[in-house]
Amino acid sequence: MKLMTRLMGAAAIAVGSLASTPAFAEGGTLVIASTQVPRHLNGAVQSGIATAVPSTQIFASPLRYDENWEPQPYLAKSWDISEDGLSVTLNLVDNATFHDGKPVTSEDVAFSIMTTKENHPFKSMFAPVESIETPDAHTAVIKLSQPHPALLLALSPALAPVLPKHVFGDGQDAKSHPANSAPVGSGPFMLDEFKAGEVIVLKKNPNFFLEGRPKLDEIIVRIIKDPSALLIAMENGEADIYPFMAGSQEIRRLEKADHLAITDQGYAAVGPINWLAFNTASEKLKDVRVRQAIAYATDRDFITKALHRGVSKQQRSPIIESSPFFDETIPAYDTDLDKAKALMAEAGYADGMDLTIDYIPGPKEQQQSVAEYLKSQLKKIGINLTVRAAPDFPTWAGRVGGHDFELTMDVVFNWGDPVIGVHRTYLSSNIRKGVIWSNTQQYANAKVDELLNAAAVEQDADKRKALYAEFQQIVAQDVPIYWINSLPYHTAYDKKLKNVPTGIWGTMHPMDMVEWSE
Amino acid sequence: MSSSYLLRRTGYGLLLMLGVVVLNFLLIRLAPGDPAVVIAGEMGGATEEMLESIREEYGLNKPVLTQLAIYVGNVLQGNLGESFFFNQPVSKLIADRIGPTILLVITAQLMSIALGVFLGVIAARKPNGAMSAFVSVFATIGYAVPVFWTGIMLIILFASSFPIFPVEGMQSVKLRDAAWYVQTIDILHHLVLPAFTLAIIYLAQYARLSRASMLEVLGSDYIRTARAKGASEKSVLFKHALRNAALPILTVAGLQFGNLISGALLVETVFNWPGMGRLAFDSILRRDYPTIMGVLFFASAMVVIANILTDISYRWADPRLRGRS
Amino acid sequence: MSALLAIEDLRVTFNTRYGQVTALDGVSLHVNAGETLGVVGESGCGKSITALATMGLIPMPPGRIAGGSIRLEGEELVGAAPARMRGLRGADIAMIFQEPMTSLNPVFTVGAQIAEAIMLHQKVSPDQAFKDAIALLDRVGIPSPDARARDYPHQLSGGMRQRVMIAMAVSCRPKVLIADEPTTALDVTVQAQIFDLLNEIQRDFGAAIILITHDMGAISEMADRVAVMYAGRVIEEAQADDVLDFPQHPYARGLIDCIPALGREDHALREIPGVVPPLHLLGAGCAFADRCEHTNARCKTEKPLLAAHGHHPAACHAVEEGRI
Amino acid sequence: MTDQTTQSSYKAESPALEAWRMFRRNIPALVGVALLAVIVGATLYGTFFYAGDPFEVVWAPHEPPGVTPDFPLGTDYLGRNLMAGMLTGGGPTLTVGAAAAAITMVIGITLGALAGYYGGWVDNLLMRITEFFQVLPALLFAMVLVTLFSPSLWTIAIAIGVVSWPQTARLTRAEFLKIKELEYVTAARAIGARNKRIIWRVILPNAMPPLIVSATLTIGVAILFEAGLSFLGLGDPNVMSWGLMIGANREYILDAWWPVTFPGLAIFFTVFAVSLIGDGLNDAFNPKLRER
Repeated sequence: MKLMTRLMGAAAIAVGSLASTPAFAEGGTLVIASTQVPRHLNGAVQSGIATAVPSTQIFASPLRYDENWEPQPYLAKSWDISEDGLSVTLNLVDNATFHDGKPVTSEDVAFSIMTTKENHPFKSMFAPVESIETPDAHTAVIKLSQPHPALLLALSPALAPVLPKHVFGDGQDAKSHPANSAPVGSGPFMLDEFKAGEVIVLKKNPNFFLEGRPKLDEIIVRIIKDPSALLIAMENGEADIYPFMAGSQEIRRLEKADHLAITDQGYAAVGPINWLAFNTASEKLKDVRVRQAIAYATDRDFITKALHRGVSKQQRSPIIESSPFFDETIPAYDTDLDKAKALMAEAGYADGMDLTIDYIPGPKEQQQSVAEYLKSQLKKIGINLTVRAAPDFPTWAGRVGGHDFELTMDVVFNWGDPVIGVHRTYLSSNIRKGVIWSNTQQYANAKVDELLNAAAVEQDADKRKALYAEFQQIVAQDVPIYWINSLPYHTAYDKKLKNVPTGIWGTMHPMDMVEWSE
Repeated sequence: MSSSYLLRRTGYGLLLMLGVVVLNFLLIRLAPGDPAVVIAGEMGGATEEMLESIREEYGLNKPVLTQLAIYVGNVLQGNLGESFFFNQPVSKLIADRIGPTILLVITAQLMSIALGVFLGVIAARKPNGAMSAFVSVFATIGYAVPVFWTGIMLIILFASSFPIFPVEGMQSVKLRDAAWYVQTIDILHHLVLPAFTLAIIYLAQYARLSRASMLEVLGSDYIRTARAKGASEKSVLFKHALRNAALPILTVAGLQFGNLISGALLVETVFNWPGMGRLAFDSILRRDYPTIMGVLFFASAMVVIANILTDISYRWADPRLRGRS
Repeated sequence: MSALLAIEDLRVTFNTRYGQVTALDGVSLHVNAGETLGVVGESGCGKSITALATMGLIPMPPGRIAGGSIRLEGEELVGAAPARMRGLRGADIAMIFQEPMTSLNPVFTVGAQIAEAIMLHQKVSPDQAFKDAIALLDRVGIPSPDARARDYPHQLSGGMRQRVMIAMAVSCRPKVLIADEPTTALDVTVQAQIFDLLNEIQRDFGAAIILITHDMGAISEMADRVAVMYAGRVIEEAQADDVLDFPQHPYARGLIDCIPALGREDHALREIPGVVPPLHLLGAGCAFADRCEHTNARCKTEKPLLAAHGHHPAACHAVEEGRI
Repeated sequence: MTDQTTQSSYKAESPALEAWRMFRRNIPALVGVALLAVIVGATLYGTFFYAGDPFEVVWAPHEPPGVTPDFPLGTDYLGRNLMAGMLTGGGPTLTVGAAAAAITMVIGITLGALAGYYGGWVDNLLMRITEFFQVLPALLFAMVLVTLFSPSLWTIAIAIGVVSWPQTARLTRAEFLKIKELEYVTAARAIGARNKRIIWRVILPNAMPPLIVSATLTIGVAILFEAGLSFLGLGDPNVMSWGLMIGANREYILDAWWPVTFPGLAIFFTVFAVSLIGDGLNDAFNPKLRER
């Protein structure tokens, strides 16, 4: 035993000294820590941050965005929108090649957008796209059935990866194409190794079409599902950057590490909202007064300050408060237990009622904790709340998607434009049983439908904003959902890193400018 | 030992495996829930058409028995199917992870047997001595401590107070381009805590068992014969007695292998060890049925192989069994 | 003439859960070169303990040699260094055990086990030792010794195994050979063969043999001199013929009467009533008193000492008092 | 020592009495009994002296132990009272342990008895089934069962029972094989007793000593099992158990050691007590070991 310890100690010293001498040359390696497990690496057919982070490194896209929501050239060096808003022309760079050496052409762009339209769960993203014309190898013209102001944002790296048609266009189903796990793209990094659920190794693309980029030699995404193990890895320098960190303990702990910096920038387009959803079709909850009563009883302040230890921000609206479409005048439902009790009595539940609450299995602090908190809080207005835990995501998704729930805690992302991430929750046309993150609340309001449909095609930014403002007022009144807070996403990173991506898409954005300062 | 015995044993093992496959399949397919919804949910939500195409693609719209026949046929050809979650064949997922699991399990097994037997032999020399008492107490403690809790306590201890051993993962990713010996040392370094955590339960049991077994053997006539020959105490203990005392230890080691895999599942989870146990755990939570079935299949196969190896070594160790079947 | 092996006033005690018991209570024995000493008694009388004490194999604890001496050619063995005892065991004093079935290590070949005994005391190569082992197997009358040497104990019959044990015991030409009930576990026909073998061995090697047995028949066949033991004491000692023909102690008489005499009309065996008392229940008097038909008050309170009262030495008040 | 082989004729006692006498003198076993009594007592009656809802958020999260007198063991990540959790968390753990052990024993003894008694094809068939279940990695299989049929105390107990019975079956079979050859079984058969009676009334009572020991140890194993499942998040989330406490607080071990440490110690001491008792019973029933 003693000998063993000594041997291992010696080995530790050997390894330690090896690790402390910079093992990397010029460009160096960036290790990204992640708790999220990607199914595969193709963002064209899979939503979610787990896929988007590596996918945006591997695949380039027509446009990219800066931190002010302004589109920037990427594979498209310029773009035009026709007067009527029904056609968008992309002029592609002519020096872009895929990792296998084949050139990127308008054919690939057209193929990619149509593939995404057909296979990506976000149906509204490219729904108005009727066809894509390719007059020449470096021009693609997107033809729309109606004006679609969200289109430009949908051409971001996170949502519109450009796939090589010669690889993905072989007739196999894109959703389960083998190349999804061995992708070939035109982005700054190429896949070197993908050990599903463990590690993704990306190597610098030496033929990247943007001169002098990327700066790094290698990006490694390490999946560490256990938060404490991940924190240790960050503290030990085993990992250099940890995006999408939402736990208050994690944030508070890594803030103390001398070599790390913490930022909450880089999540504007994600728009992650933590909310309490009501099954508005259920007998007890179809009365808006009950929903309002629960809203008045719920103390956002306690949740964000006490439960989340001040790291998360309150969220009053279906549209994330950092979005330009957010309406500040929306009613906040400041905590008022008397009013809540009065509403309950008005609705005929003066003697209280029994309800159940579900929550997505995952980060406890945002979901389970709030559910547990509501259990003790709603008791005060006579609601006897039973927490119905699900052991796993599929169980929860089955219940909520199947409309078999009363209340549920949920986290839903805005995904940049409301058309992509907001409409799906409130349009009555999107009440689709069995589909998670559709309008599972079964909320139907003709006026809301009308406003959202108008906003989807409105090209004038101010008018569009006004439509969304009215929408927000109505849903806040109807409370099919009570929005609680935005997820306190933070990024912890090594202070020696330069140009850490803090744009609207954060790390779901090509990291071709990130470099080590040494 | 005859090769026909080995053949029969292997054939029987394969039959057991087939049983495992059938049982798993039926169990999982009879459970409530629609796998297509599960798959669609993982993709981020889906429409009815998508569900339909998923059912079509994974053959979920066929009758269960047909699915079973197809599955068994595929397994016989070495195809464990596609994961519902990952866009990869189950066999690749397992291939990526079986190495680390075997490394962990075998290391823990060897560690616990070597240390446990050593302690047990020492203790057996003086059945009423301090070492003997220690082994008894230690064995009971080792048996009673939940393995995941030991792991957590070690993490608390080694994470910040004594950061001499890594507490998560199997390798430093930054060393993945280093020379092979650096990587080997790195892996061994990462192996210490998980292997020790897993070993400690069994270490205690082997210590207790080998103490009892040695005491039994030391009282036997042939040990007296060895002493009467003038053999030294060391030779009596480690040559004459241990060879015989090893027989029950071997039996237990074989039987323990299944438990060891169960323990590895917990240890892998605690230490973020990239093995099959964690894959199993994650797959269960994701309802990734093909992967669950694949892992169960491989885990059972490991037990079957371990049992066959135990049988063989048992026959090697005990000449009385040779030539018998 | 000083004896080859002389045991004097040997006391061995054991700690048990009933407290300390005295297993050997002042045992004195001796044996000369080329002589065979028979030690008889029922099981539990201390014969085997005496043998083990001589070998230095009393398990300590719980056993303890509380007094007395054992001398081999004048060298004191009680309290000798363990290394010295190891050097003597198997070389100068060897032992054959009662149970040939269990006395051989089941996981090694018999050849290897004999060879080990040789190598422990002689500087020979493993190959040579194995060859010697085969020669010994041949010597003890095992057919095709070459093949048998490679067999494991379980492949051999009981008689064969006892021959192996003998081969192992004599492998280093011991001066004293202790045979502890060497034939008890064997068939009658095999018993005779083993005794013949022991006699031959003694002739060839000139060893002194201590034959421990409860079988008076074996004594009559083998022994030159006999010591009768009961409850940890020697109660009668004399030339074999004397004991067999004129047993003094009532216990010895009982033992002789137990021999089924050939050609005798009544085949009914006589038995000694009762059993040997547990050692922890021994009182102050004669240990045999409870089973003896000649017991009087003195027998119950005073231990008789070994002394020549009649024909030859015996430890019995009744003999001393001339009551029998 | 051979010198003591005759002791039985001098001192005769009934085996049960003898075993009890041995057990009574076994200090570790008595320690185990005392420890278990304390734990069971605290679980059953602890809430009389210290009332509290283990699920209720009552205080700031991660209050260290010993700071606030109301919450002597501190609070967990939600600010729930750990003392309340400790006192109520033992119930489900012990219940599942006992229930799972009972299920294990019922399945194991029934199959083992039938196999051992009837032999032949019955034995063959049952032993093949037993081997089959021994090949399945127990925890993994239990996890699958629990998730597929949604976690509750019952499914957990059943799952543990379903994966643990093979050892008991083997043990029972071995005992039956041994005992059925003994004279009193032959005698029972000779007077015309039916198989059913011979199995359950004649052989089983005589096979009980090792089975009792095994049952005791099975309780310990089942408790560890329940803890493992809860730790992985597969326990019943609506029932506070020690395993659940460890699993729920595991993420925060770097910041707070106490919410994990206390329930772990509780599990440890429970299983420790149970196995001390098991060892004691084993020594008491097994005369061969008495001298040691």
